[in-house]
Amino acid sequence: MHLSGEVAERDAPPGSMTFLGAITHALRDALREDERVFLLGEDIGHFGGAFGVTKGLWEEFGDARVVDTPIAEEGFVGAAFGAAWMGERPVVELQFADFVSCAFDQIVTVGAKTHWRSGIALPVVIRAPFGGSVRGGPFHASCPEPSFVGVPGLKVVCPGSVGDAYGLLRSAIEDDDPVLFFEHKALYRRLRGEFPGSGHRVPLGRARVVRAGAAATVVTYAAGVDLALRAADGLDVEVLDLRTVWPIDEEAVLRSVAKTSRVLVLQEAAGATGVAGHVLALVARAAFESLDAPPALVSPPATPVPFAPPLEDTYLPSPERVRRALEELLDY
Amino acid sequence: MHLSGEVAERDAPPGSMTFLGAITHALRDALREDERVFLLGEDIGHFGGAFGVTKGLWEEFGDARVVDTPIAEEGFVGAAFGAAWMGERPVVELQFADFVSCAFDQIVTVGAKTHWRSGIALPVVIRAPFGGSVRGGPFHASCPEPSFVGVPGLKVVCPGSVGDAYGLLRSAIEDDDPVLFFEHKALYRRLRGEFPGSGHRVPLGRARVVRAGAAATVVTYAAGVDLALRAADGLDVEVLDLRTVWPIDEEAVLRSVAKTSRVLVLQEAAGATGVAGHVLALVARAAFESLDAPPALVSPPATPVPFAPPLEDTYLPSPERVRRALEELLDY
Amino acid sequence: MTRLALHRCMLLQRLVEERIVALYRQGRIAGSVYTGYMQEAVAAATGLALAPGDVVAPLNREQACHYARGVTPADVFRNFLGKGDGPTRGRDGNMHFGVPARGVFPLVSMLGDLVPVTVGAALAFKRRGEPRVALTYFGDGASSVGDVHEGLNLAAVWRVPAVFVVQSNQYAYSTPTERQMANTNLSERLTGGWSIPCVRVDGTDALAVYEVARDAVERARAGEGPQALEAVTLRGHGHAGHDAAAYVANELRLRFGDPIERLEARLRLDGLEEGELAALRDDAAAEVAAGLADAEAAPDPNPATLEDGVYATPLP
Amino acid sequence: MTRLALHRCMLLQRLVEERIVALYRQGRIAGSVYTGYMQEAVAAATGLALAPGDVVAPLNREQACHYARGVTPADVFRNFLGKGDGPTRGRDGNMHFGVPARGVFPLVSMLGDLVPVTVGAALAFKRRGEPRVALTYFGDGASSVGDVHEGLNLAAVWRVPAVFVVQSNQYAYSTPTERQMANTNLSERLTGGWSIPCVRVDGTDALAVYEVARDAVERARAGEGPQALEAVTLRGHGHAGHDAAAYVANELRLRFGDPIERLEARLRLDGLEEGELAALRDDAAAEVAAGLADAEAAPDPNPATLEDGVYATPLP
Ligand SMILES: Cc1ncc(C[n+]2csc(CCOP(=O)(O)OP(=O)(O)O)c2C)c(N)n1
Ligand SMILES: Cc1ncc(C[n+]2csc(CCOP(=O)(O)OP(=O)(O)O)c2C)c(N)n1
Ligand SMILES: [Mg+2]
Ligand SMILES: [Mg+2]
Repeated sequence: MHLSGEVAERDAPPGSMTFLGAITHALRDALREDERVFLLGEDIGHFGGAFGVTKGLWEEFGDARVVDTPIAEEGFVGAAFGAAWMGERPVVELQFADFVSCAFDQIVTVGAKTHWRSGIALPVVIRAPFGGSVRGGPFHASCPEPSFVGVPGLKVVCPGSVGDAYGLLRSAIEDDDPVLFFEHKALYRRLRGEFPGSGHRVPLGRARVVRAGAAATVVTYAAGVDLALRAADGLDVEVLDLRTVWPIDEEAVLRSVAKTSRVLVLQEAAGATGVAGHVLALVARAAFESLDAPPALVSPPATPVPFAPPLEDTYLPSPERVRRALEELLDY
Repeated sequence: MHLSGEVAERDAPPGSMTFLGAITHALRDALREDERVFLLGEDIGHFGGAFGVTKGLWEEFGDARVVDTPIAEEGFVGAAFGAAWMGERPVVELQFADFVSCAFDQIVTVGAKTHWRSGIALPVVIRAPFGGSVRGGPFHASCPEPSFVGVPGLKVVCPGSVGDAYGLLRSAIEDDDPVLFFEHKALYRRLRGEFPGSGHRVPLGRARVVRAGAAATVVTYAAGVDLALRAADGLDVEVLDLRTVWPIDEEAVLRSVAKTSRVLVLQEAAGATGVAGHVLALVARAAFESLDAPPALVSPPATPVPFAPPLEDTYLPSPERVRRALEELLDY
Repeated sequence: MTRLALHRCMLLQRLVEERIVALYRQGRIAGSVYTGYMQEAVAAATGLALAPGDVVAPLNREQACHYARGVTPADVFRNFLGKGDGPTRGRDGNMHFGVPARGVFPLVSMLGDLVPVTVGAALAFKRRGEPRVALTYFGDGASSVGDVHEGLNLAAVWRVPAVFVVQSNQYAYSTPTERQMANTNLSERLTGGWSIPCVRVDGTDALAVYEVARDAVERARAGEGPQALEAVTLRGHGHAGHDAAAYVANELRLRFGDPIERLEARLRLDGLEEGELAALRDDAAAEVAAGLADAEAAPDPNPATLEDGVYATPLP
Repeated sequence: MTRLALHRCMLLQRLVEERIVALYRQGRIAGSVYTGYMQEAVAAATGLALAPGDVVAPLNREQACHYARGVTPADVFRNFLGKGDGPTRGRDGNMHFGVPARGVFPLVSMLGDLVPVTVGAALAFKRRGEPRVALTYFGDGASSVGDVHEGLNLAAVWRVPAVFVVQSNQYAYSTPTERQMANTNLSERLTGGWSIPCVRVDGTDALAVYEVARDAVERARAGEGPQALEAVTLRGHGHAGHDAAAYVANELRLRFGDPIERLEARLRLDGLEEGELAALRDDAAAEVAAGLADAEAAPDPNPATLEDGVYATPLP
């Protein structure tokens, strides 16, 4: 524990840790502290993963703890559940979150239902880089979290800051349930922050007020947090980072909306899927009387993610679009 | 066409056609009228399918049009897309809708994205019996439509009446897009009605006011329609059957809510997933000013579908629960 | 010893399933029921080939495997009857259950899913250097599922101590094996396609299956990588309670004998007296009757507990 | 004739990919780029083995197959550059496109997905009694995917006119074949596991691949069921533009020659003069240059059209 903290600080002087680096650190610390933790995924060993998240881990922990897999998402996700049944704590990497469609059945069938049916806990974390702005197109830039938001038995986590990337991943690995951990690709090397220390944990299921405000609430997560902060600049707007997008921290949403009476949901998943539908349904039902304006939504249109820059830039919510929506909301 | 109409009427005297029979008829008529139509699925041939929906079709149309498949949902759904690429109009049966998780990737990847990416139309219908009340438990009674509601490129249809079962299926087969067609198992033999005639078509994407009312709107679909009608007995409540649950007929929802100012969403899918989230998000954003009460939701809790009768009966929305929710909504 | 254990497990499956079919016909069991009638030898022999620390993921046709692991007829009845203190507490029905304390993973309906899960359990054993084995089953029909391929390939390339039992019972629901695959000899296919040694064995011969299974388990345990066996049988009943299986050709029925009668003939050759055999049958019948009585007296599940345990760690 | 066509398609792939890598390095192509460097013979030969009415679903490494089907360098550049009049109208990038009018299905990234799709196209041909063939590719790495198994099994049991080309190029991204499967001889596995006849061929020998591919296509067309070939090559570049492939052992690099040089040596033996060869190269280079100029002049996509075509029949 001490060691990992020291090494972490040596590797990454304060303030200079990237979002990606925080994830690497969380994996390294978890591997050091808990024998039951091991990593599974395509090209995560000597190659260090498609995005380099596991760089250096194979060298430190070897073949038995950093396991390169064949291309078989159903297979190795299923194997992770089997190992978890035996008391291990596997952390799976999907090369791109888009490929979670290939492991969908194991996740919603074995992963989601086993504890409820049998009492067998399946502590598996499935990490996956998601989201757009890297010109990934329809198969390398999507936001698949709506497929899992609402599924009983699963937890879905989408960190939006460097500290949370570390603290949420540590908590996810220590959690006894299957956790989908989506890492926004655009944050990997762009977001920088302090290394929070290897004792840092962020509880699952708890949203965070990133910026307090009284006139409106933006409910968002992942890359939306930074976007919301930029869009809200100079406005009296509260930004709530859900962090865990399923189950949703309903209390935090309602608390903020009770204060501000106006709410905008911002997400990179298309339309009203996933978080948007759940949060809007929640505020409509439970905060109806306290709302001074119809809830607003900023999210991409219902299309796959387009590749070409002029298309993707139109598709993705921009600070300007969020700003306009906020101004409309405040002016209502 | 004439022939099939005659046979249909001979087979099923007016008023005595079941929901299941209407589906069989729709398949038979489509097979007769269009050479490009063929059926694919497990045990749909000489055996007639797990629920008997395809009984008699193999005898009439033979091996080349009613194709028994190995157990390979990704495989035969993918094959259906390939055949559709070549201009065929395959209709796939999944033995239980629950197993759509096994074909998920082909559906959301190949099925949903191909036309937008390339202009190749993939006219495939995927039929699947879904829903509870038959003591099917976690793997044979679920409502998987939320996995597809919101997915650009897919259409999702859930008939709630005998006439619609026929008319929507015919339209789905004639439609040029991939359509998921979920048939509620509880309706198969319970619902009876007139055979609408083989020329009958129900347009996709259009909801239907099943019962007019002025004091509140119930938005529902599939087995919810009958449930809502029973619960609303004697109340001045409008029942709107969405029929196509994705894309949602937003205009019809807003029209009804504008009239009644009160809305309850009733679904058998858990929590606020799928239709509930989308419809509540819609009314919250677009009908905010016209609402006289917070929108209400009746749906099962966020658990898998339980097997034992005392559990399943608690899990599923009952007429009493819907009635209570309606009374609260009206009293607000 | 083993022979008597085989006999007991097979007989329990036969008798419990007889009761279950009767209860289903009387409407006292909801949902569907599946039996492993005529496949009891495979289930019993493979279950008994395992050591106590091994783990297993059986399917519908392998009730005897549960008995081999120490699960009781009362447990089985409680699950079929949806009782509140059964293995799934009424949350799932029929053979859709496991018994974690006995190393039995709960059946998952999606065919093929348990193959990767079993491989993962075996991977854990290998990682930790534990001399344990994980075993699972799949049907001839289920062999077409992608997860089976992915799981077998992982097992082979990782050389984990997993054993796969292929239940070649001629049908998947109504579909005969020839309509599911080009070459119906699955042991050839497992060897040729996945490099997993697979021995084909007459699944109505409990002793033969036991020999082959014990060898496979011991080779896997010894670090020789994944092993398989293909047990050739005929599914004795329809696919499920409602299916009369009219589609099964009579000549097929004639080709497969009753595995229990076959084992009893062997026990007689071993010197077991008719009276001793009758006593074994009486014991099993008594255990089944007591189990059913137990289960019938068990409480129904409490609907107020429905949402408990969705998560191992519920969020605040 | 065929030899010249092979040469042209291979050369186009080589030259277009060279330009593309350069453009990518200059930051003028967004996203990622993949090449089929050193695998051009497989792509060209299998593409040319098809008849005009046949259909094909190529992947990233098979650009020459597009040329064999009549797709132009300008089409390819337009897609890489995300142009509004390219095959995907800027909606997808790099080789992630098809050209429906040329019987080319758009690449889908999820490895394995195109195998069942191709089987379905072949099923349509069989149903209608049309003498047409559907062909697709999968990598040694992708052979582990469940969809590949499901698709191969369907093809075999349905005996459809499908041809599968296995690209055994030693790696899946950074992972060598030995870490993906126990037996790396995929032709043995296809034959033994799926009963699909599979011929192993040196993938740097365009003429040999062409012979084998033409045989496979004609056997499939003649109703002999699905056929396969395994082309053994080495992926010449890294997995994608950003991957230097430092992990590839040098001795592997030495084992595989350049397929274009090999074909040119053969053309020389056939009597082609140096000047004639140079002219062929000049023609290809001119076609590539013109294609790029064309593509660069093409319009960007119009964001207002983003939502068009999500559905073939939009709902009211
Ligand atoms: C993925 C999936 N598809 C379909 C089904 C429905 N189903 C249940 S059992 C069965 C037949 C299984 O055949 P086989 O594997 O041969 O096992 P057997 O019933 O003969 O023991 C089918 C199609 C399922 N459970 N899972
Ligand atoms: C289902 C799936 N998982 C992972 C990936 C990411 N990925 C793209 S290409 C590739 C390697 C493919 O290897 P192989 O099939 O051997 O083809 P090659 O690149 O060698 O031509 C991987 C892992 C993917 N596209 N699809
Ligand atoms: Mg079988
Ligand atoms: Mg490869």
